[in-house]
Amino acid sequence: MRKALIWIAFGAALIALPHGLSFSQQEILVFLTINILVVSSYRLLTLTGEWSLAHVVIMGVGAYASAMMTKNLGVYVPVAMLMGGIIAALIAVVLSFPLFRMKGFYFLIGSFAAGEIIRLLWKHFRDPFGGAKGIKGIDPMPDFSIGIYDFDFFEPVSYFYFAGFIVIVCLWILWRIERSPVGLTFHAVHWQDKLAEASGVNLRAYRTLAFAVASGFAGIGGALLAHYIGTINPGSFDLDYMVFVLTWAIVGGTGTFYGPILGCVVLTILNEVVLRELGFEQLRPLIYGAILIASILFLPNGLESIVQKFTKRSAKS
Amino acid sequence: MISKLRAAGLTRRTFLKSTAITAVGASMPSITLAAGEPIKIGFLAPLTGAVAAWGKPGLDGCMIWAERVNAAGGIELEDGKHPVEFVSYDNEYDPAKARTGATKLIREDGVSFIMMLGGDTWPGVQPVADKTGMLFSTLLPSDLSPDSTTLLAPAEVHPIYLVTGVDYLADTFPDAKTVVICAQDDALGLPSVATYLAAFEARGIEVLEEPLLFDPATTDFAPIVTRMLSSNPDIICLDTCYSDYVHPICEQLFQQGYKGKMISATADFYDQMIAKTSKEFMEGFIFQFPDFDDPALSGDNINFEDANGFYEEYAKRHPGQWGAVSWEYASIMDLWKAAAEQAGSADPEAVMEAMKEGGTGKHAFGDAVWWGTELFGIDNALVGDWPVVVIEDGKAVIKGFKSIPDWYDQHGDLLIKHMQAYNQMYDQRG
Amino acid sequence: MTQFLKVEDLTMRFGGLVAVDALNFSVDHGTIHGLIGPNGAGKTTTFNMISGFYKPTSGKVLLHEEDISGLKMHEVARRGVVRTFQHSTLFAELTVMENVLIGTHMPFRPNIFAAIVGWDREDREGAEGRAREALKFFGLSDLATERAGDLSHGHQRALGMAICFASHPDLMLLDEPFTGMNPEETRQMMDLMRRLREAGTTILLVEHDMQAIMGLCDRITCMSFGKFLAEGGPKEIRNHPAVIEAYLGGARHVA
Amino acid sequence: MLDLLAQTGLNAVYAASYISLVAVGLVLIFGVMGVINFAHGELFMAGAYVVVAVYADMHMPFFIAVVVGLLFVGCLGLLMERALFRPLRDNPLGGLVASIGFLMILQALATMGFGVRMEFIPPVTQHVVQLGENISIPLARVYVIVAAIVLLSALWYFLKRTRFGWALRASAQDPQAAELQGISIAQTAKIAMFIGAGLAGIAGALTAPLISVNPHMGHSVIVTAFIVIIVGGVGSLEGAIIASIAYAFVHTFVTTFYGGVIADITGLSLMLIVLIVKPTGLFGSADRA
Repeated sequence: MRKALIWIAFGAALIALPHGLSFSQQEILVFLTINILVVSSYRLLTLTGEWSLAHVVIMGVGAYASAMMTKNLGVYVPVAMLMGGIIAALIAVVLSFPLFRMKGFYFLIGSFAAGEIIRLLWKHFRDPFGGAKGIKGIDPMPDFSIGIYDFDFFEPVSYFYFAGFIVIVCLWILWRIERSPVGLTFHAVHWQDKLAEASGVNLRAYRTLAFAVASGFAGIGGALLAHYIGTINPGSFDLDYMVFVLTWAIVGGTGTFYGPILGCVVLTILNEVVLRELGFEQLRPLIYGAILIASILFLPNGLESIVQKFTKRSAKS
Repeated sequence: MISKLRAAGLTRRTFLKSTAITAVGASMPSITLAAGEPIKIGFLAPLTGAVAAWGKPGLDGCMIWAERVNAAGGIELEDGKHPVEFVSYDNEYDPAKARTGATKLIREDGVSFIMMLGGDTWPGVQPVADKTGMLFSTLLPSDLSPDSTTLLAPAEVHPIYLVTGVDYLADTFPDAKTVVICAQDDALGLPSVATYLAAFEARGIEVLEEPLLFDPATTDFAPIVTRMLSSNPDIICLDTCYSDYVHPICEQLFQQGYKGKMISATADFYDQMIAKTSKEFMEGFIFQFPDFDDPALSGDNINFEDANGFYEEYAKRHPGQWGAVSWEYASIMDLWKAAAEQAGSADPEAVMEAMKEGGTGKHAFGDAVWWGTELFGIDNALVGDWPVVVIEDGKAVIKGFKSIPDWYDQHGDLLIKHMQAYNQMYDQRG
Repeated sequence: MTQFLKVEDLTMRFGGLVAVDALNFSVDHGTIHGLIGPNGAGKTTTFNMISGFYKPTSGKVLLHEEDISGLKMHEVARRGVVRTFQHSTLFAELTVMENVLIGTHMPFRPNIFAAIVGWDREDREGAEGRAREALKFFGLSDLATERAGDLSHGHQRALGMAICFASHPDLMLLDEPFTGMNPEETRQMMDLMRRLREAGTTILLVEHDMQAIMGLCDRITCMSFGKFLAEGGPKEIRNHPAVIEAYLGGARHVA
Repeated sequence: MLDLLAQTGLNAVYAASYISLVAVGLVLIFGVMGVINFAHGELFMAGAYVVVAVYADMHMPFFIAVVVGLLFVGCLGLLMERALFRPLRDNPLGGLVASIGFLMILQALATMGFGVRMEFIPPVTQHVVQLGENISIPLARVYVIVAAIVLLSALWYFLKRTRFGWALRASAQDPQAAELQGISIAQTAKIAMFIGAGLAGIAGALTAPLISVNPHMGHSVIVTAFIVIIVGGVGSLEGAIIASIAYAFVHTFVTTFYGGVIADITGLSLMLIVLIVKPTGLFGSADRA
């Protein structure tokens, strides 16, 4: 009962949230919502112990697939988004054949190379990928009305509700997976792959499963982004973006489900709102870099460790 | 709430006003400027990151422009004089951040006009422009399309002005009959390649090889230069490259013993190129961007306000930083100021109307026409004469102004043919 | 009756070194079978080949006459041959219960779609039941919520076996299960193994503790320098001249 | 055609020289510190900016600027070791994030100190060595090649023939075993960071007059270096050098004959193929992966 109330209050707060923000902050909120899905799906991949540098490119695969489907085939946008996710997952399965021959650092760099190849292919083939300019004029989500609320997807508030709903469904699925025997097996693969294998776990299959599922959700995130801003190009999914996802995850901490989300929210607000408001527009990279270093030095277990300390203390008292 | 208003049949113009009213704590757009209140102009370009060189120097130029205008009393509207103020937003050359920035500048800062670099960032801003009716400018006319009526390309008509350089080359050196082109493989390089191909074809100059495209991440240009020289061209065409590439390519050409002609869109910091090669080697280098201390720019045909003085001031404050973007944003402001004063208002719609009145406009390099329907699907590019600049005795000299529309009237079909081959026509760029 | 497990001419070379050389022996169903030999005899290598950890250079491992050599470890496990590891190889970061739940992977194979929509309740309950059974069997029920890495050494060994047991193996391969145990713990562990045998599980173990081996095993295979040396009941092996020679010789070398 | 092949070969030798300097430094740091130094490209950039400051702005001799570049960037390496990697020794991902933070700071400092535009560096020499009618190499590039050979030979001697080198190699192979043998890990870490960073710095300093110096120049360098050390095998210095040469030749020849973008795709594909065939790189061993 109390739990239900908390969830209702949380939902109401989310619905009210954009109305307390300025217009540009609403825009940032939309991108933040999408990035939460990207960084959470990234965490699922890291559960099996592998850190990929291809995640953002695979998100781009979903974006390109969804954009091209709506543009060239006239597929209804939400269907195209789902298909974008599925195609991203399929590409991940294909990539897993070479990539999962590697582990650790090799996997990290191998995944980077695979991602760069995909990006160069986008650049090189002007037909159908649009080359370096990418794809423009991507169909927006068609407006609709649910009686009490008219969705106008140009407005960040509307898109926030739409994307927020999808992201929450995706997060719920990710949470269910993590809390299931499948999630437990991911942990097992991470901590003692040999023992897991001796218990009958097909390591390759589980690594591939985590990679594919994570990629699928990243693909949906990419599609959400593409249909909002209406344009994507190979530069939208470059190493810089990947570095941001990586730092959100690590600064937030990957021990808990909420750690990466926390990292994403805190660092985005710092970088996009606080530093800009304070007038450090052109100094932002410097300060952001310093914040990264400070947080990793003084909070080696991530921002989540603060929350854990706090909840433990309140549990004791 | 806003979406309901839209559903009730809101037009673009009233939309802008109504959102401004609903914006909590956001100041009103300058349409209803109080007397003496500053007019705000948005500057939405990369200020950090790898493309910052295309934004930051322009903002520096705008600051000088604003000081000069404000010192002279500001901009004269119906209700008196207003000072002008630039509000910048660093879009990091990212379409999503550009969208956020455009929203902030329009709905929160209440700017009357937004200048952008364009390119990758424009498509992200386009929906915002369409909905709000805000007036935008870009440096890259390839952003223009019939879908966006409020986007103007009033300064640089890249890449079409490149034809003037080729014309000059063919007129002056009729013996140069073969050319090799190299270009960076991106949104800047490709339309430029198509234009050069058309210009060379128009003058019967043979292009010896497929244009050599290189990735913008290239650091060592020796292999590309070796390849270019292997076919022994009379002319080397450097297309439109960032100066980060123009310099090392020229240096390599020099070191690998090239002796022929060179033509390029830009030669920013050409004094450094001379220092890295030799005066003799760079002699006769053709490009399109004059130094603003050039006496030809004090002529009566030039509309850029006190070009020589502007250059002097810029060189004093930012020594060694002068380049094409330094003046382009400022020249757009000249145009905007004239239009706003004519309209007596900073209202985007009124300014645009005044600017485009009669289909002609005062481009920095002389009176010009609003043009571009065939290439861009809309006549929002201000096209007229463009200077051909040649390095003579270590100094850039304007060798004359040539008309772009005249060239197009003769060879337009060639340009369209090559643009289509590179997927660069407005109806292909989707 | 077909042979339960049969090893035929099994050979493993590491570079120029022959670790196991044309080894032959067989294990009968429902027995406790020991594999002994002096240090470096190739016992663990043999183990690793049977369990699929190594791929043999040549030779076969036949399970019910099916050649399982060269299969991956999980494929071997799915045929009912489950191993433990030397030392305390556990999921140290997870709880004891979670450790054993991973052991139930094979009987209650997780399904990601069922897990998301919640149609796997029966399986989850079944797995939990089996895990409790395994914990109870090895006397770990009270420790279910502890972190595995925090357990005592003896408990860790027991947990390793519980993980193995939870998967309903036909054949348990135990790698030095008594190492580091005190006599009391060893005695308890031997009891557990006898109970496993009564329940129908076949056990093949590698062990140094001669007393435990002799008291526990139905049959013993002795190896030396990678080769088959002798096979028989505990008594025969104890008195086999070649075995005595091997151990004494080995001892001399060591000394 | 023969001339073109020979000229392209010379271009490749130059590319191999500076790539191998960067890659060897990266391998050394990874080997001893166990962290992926994402800021390595920015150390290269820092070396180039030292030349801008010392040689172009202060008009000191180029040779001095290069030495200052080596020392300054080496000291940056020491700073990274002391302030970032030592406190984060048990946290390789933390080291990665810290190096990303350091990269951002270096880029921002370069922008603040020198502006976003590319920098001008007067040519050190304009002499061109003519080897044939159409075959030539600028003397400045010969300097880079010679410097690379000398430095890498010196490094090889240092690693194989001196006690420090022995300690360094031992701790790269197995830090714990090295510590047991009385090798001070802190000491070797400092030496490795100084040398590794210094090599990147001197590569940046040497090539500065030949390439475009701007705050973001490190990006393409680090990407190339990653490819090279993966192909060579992460722990292996010899592998890094051989892979640098192989990559430089493949990339240069494909650029000349097929184009730059194809060359990039070829380089990355080659790397993936190497990893598929031998997942630890050509000269790598599995244990440090």
